[in-house]
Amino acid sequence: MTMSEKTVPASSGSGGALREKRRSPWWEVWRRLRRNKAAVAGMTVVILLLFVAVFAPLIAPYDPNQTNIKIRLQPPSAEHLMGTDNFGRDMFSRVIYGSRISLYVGFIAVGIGAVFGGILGAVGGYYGGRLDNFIMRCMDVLLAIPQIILAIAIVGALGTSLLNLMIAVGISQLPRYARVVRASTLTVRGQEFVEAAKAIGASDTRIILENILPNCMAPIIVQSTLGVAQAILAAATLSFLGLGIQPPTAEWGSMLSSGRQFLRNAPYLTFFPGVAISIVVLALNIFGDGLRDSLDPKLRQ
Amino acid sequence: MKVFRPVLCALLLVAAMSVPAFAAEIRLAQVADISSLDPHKVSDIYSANVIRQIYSNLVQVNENMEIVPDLAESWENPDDLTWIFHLRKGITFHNGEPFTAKDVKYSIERIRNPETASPGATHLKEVQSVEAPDDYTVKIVTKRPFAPMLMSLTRYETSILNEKAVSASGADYGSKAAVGTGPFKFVEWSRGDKVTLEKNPEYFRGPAVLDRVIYRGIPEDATRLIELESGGVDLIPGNFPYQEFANIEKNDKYLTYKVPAMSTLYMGLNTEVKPFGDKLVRQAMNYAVDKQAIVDAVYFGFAAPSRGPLSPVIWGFDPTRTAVYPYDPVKAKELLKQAGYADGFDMTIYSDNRTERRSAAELIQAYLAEVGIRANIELMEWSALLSTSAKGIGGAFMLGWTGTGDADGGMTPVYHSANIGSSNRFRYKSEGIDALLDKGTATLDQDARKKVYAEVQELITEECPLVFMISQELLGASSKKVQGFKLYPNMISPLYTVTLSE
Amino acid sequence: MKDTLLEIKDLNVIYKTYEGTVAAVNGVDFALDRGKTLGLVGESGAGKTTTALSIMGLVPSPPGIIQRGRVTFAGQDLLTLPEKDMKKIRGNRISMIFQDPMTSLNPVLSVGLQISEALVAHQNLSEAEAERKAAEMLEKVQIPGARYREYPHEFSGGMRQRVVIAMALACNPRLIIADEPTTALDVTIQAQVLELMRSLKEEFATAMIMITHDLGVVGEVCDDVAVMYAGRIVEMGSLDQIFGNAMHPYTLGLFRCIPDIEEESSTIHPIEGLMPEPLDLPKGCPFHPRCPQCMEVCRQVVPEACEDNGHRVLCHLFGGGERRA
Amino acid sequence: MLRYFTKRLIFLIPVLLGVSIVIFAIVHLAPGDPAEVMLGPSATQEDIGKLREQLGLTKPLYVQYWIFLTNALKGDLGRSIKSNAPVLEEILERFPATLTLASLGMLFAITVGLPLGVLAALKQNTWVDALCSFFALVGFSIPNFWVGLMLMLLLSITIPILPSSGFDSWKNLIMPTIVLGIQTMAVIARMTRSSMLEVIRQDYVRTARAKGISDRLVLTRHILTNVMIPVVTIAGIYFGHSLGGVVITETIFSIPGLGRLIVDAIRAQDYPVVQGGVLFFALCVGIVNLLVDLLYAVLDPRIKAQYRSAK
Repeated sequence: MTMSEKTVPASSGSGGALREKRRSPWWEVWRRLRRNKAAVAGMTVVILLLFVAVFAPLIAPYDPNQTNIKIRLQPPSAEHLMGTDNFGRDMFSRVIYGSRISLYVGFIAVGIGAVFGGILGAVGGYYGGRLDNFIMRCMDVLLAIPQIILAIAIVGALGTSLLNLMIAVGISQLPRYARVVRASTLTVRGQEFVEAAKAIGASDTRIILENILPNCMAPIIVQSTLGVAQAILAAATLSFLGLGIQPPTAEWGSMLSSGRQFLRNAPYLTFFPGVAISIVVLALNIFGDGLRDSLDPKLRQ
Repeated sequence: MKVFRPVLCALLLVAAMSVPAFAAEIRLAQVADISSLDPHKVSDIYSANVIRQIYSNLVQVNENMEIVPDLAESWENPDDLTWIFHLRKGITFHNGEPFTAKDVKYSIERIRNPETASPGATHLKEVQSVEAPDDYTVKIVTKRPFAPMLMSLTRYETSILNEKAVSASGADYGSKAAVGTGPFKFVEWSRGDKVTLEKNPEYFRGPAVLDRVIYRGIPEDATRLIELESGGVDLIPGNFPYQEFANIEKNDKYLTYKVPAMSTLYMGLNTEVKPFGDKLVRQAMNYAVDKQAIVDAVYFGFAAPSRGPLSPVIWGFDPTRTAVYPYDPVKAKELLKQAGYADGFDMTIYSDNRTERRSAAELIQAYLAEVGIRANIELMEWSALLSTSAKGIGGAFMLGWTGTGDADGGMTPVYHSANIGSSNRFRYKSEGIDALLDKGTATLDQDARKKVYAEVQELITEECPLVFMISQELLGASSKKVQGFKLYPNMISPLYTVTLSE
Repeated sequence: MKDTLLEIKDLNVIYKTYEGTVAAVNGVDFALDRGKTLGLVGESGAGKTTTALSIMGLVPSPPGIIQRGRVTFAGQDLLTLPEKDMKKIRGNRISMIFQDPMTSLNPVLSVGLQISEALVAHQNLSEAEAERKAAEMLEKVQIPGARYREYPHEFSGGMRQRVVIAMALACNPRLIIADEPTTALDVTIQAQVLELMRSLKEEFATAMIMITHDLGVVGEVCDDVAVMYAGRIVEMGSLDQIFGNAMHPYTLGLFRCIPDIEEESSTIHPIEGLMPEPLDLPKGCPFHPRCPQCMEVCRQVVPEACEDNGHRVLCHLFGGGERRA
Repeated sequence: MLRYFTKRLIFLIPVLLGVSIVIFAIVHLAPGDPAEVMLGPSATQEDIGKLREQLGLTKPLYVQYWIFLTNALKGDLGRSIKSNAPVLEEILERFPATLTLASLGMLFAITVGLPLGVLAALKQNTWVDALCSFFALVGFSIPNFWVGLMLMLLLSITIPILPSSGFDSWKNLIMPTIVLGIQTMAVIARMTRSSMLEVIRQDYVRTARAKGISDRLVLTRHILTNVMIPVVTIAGIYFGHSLGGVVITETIFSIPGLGRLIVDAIRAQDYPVVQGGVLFFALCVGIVNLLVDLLYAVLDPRIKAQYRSAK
């Protein structure tokens, strides 16, 4: 829609922009986001999923870990919407509960990646020079190892656990946050308010925390939203390979993995968890795209 | 035939594939590719299966796990420590070298040489010396009377190699060359994919019927089956997916094979961890788990609840035994109460991600919960599980034991206190059990020996440093054209007698 | 009848955007004779470029829609012409020079190729012939033909604009539309390029529409002048009429913006305020919020054009009929 | 230019060194060791100790690393603990399969993704665009192992027309190619679309249109050449990704490739294979990046000029 920007003066510099200035920039982002139908749909699904995850015990018709081998491997029916697995556990309940793990893993892993990557990027970008060089070389090293293999090796070394899974995914995502934050830091670093803060003798830590980081928020938020989607995918991949999730925890990747042996006779065991993963990741990606466009109208297409 | 590079090559292959296949070629699917064809350096069943086709041993087992002659025509025990083997004459290795007693001496010494680091060295650790008085006689002297000697010599780890062949290939022996006296010769191994063998026309019992044998490694259960259905493979010699077996048994397009396996599955308890030091607790746990449920849910009926520490096909199993610790949650609770754990306790079950072990762990967890025992499951890599449990794991662990086919190999490594720190992962010491196991090892009279083992089996069942589970069945399937295949309980099935019909 | 090359009647172009509909061109009329030069003057956003793109048939769509009007070029109505035929006119009989030479050349193609492709498309030349002709064109704009194979980044700004001119002239068009051809250039280079354009225009006997916001440029090269504001031509006439007798308050304002080099004080008198938001045009005359001579009627009623001897003005100050907005 | 690339190659050395340290540390951090794995569950502590010594696992870690490094520099990556074969040989034996897969996956990604992105951009804001964009987003969001299983369900079980495992014929390659390429396809489609939209608005495209040349020429000569630059970047990055993604594909379809080799080795704690394999991967990623840079120079004369002037 911005095709017209070159030929028609957009709101920049005109009265309209002046009017908007009174409102906070976040309100402006929200206003733009609201108008993006796809992003709103994505956001709705994400919120719905959060809701499902929080209220899983109320929504799930059965205890997800209740085994009953008498009713094992039943195809979907009115009683068991998604059938039952090889222990007679209700797949629907397990898929519902699985949303908890997936979202949890996604957010924590991204938290780990964003916090540590962010710190490294901010420090590197702020101080520059050799330290920066060293940090970025380290990131290059991490980037040179294919993500999945790095994560598998890390889980292999630390042992199989949910926490280690999140650490592995977080570490393998580190470089991208470091890069994003570093780039923003570099642009912010030279600006007047940073110079001013330095002049009044603010400590470096304080400048980074109070002046620099808030100005890097937009790219971090966008990167994180998309990062959560990818972290969920990565975590599902690892648990599909049998790393990370302890049974009988209902987690989509490991449900897929154990359903795989029944692919021929009970394909619904692999079908539904896969659909669930796809929907979450899709919703997060759509939402992330919309958020990016809203935060940076120049990127809008 | 390796097709890697360009798509062009793939097109050529289509042409190549329309050419009729080898006269009598059989393709087998195992769970994994082999790791090496040097028998003295492997410890995995998939390599063992291929090794069995290439090499011979002094003695071998038949499908009933009875000892039969192989390279040795006959043997005798002049005293309790000495074994004399009389070898067949006129046998040649695949490289043309004649087979003599020197090869036996070389092989046994190679296994025992620490530099070889042979996983099979443990089977021959009682050997004092090995002599070749003439070309066709071998004399082995043991340190103490060692009854399981013959069974040890049937193991794939004690296959007979040719020194010239080994030294000719150096470090590549086992990957680029493998020379034995068996019915099939090594052709090539495409690593990670498949290994190809061809008929040895010089085989001392006469050439096999099959011209060519290909073993492939296909890790996925479903995939292995799909390959059988689509004709990509002809035979799955064991490791047939349990959940699919009932279906394929009904399907008359396939032949199926089913034998009780030598192996068992159990949940071991580290008796140094509280409260597993308490026999009452251990017995309670044994009563708490419905083994039949595991048989049904994990093995889809193709297993049987354990009848003690040994699988019924192991030599020395006491056939009067019945299933141990029937499911009795009431009794379990009572025992727990007696032990002072009326409210149960918290524990951890360690397992690897292998479907059967993980699934069993999940079920056990559910059953233990019913008597108030709160169990966590922690998955680890197979290697980590082996190593941590040997050193003393922080709870219970899912493991199985296959042994050698002999009661000694089935129990001594696991229950004898001399093996604490390695294969006695329960870290359990019982002087009674130790004494009986020692006696069994040293009793060469087989009937007397059986009686000793009957006693140990009962004692171990009573002491139960583990939660007994099941002994499974081995399942296999093939297309109809495969004839004469017999599935062996040790899962190492010879293909010598197999034929293909149209 | 005069020798009219191009005639535009009641051209209306709108852009349909997310935020609403923008009337970019709002009833523009003008005509251009063969070989003559028309200066199209106004601030950015006045609708000059859209007018030019309408002639070229290049109004981006979506979001642009030509609602109404006629563009007659050498007797053909370009707006109803099928795209296939329009392609034969574009770059051949009408060509366009865009504002920024830095961005109007494709960075990954050699300049020679960019000149010759029009020749290949329109004159049925073989690649080799086109190449020779293109090198010739380069020489015409005072660039050695040997630099045919070089890429845009290897040229300076002024040279690139000369390449663009060579491109526009390659097929010897009847009409050149130059959209602020010198704005992005240094002042000294501006003069050179302008001089080059003027001489080439003479040599090729081409008509030209010179879009600019710089009245100085208009004074140097144009025969006629049209002043645009908010999508309308608010005043139009010959160079003399406009420069000698500007009538519209906006035109007068524009003239006050030119820094007078001779006057020492060199005070600039910019027109107060900004162009109205195109989405949100004020009622009445769109210029009235900024007009120093604004009357009550201006706030209510859109003025109609009144014409005198080819000098046309759109303002309530100068009579004419009235129309309710 | 040669100088620039030599310099880039030299820069690869510290990265590889870093990779070797990281992976060495990770591998040796894991509990258990190869001696235990090799000897199996029945081994005695004594046997394990002996083997450990023999494998050099009792030496201090830094000594072990030094030995590994100095040998690696000589081109000797050691021997696999599991199969006793030279690691380099194992890698080279497996690599062609992985490279074939990764290349085919990329080919698929480009041949589908590029037209999809172009179409979406040309029909911007229409239902065609919405469909293409949604399709790309879906491709980007579904787990590829699931795609693999569903394809297998459909094409090997329900309508059995394709083999589900092995690496013998072109038929074996179809499903793995799709599985491996689908995410890259989606990324390329998205990148192409946004890059197209950016380029379409460039003045030089308008200039080209104003010349009256055919739409096809505008698209291929003026737009796509410029679109390709960011697309090549992303394709390069994702080629590295695919090299990692083969782990999944190779597992599902039982293909004897490098990814599975490394994963199996991680699980069996076959240190030399893990170290060698990861190092090899890193080298591949480095070389691919270099090739991408080289491709830039072909696509963009400005970048070529930069390389030339770079010392």
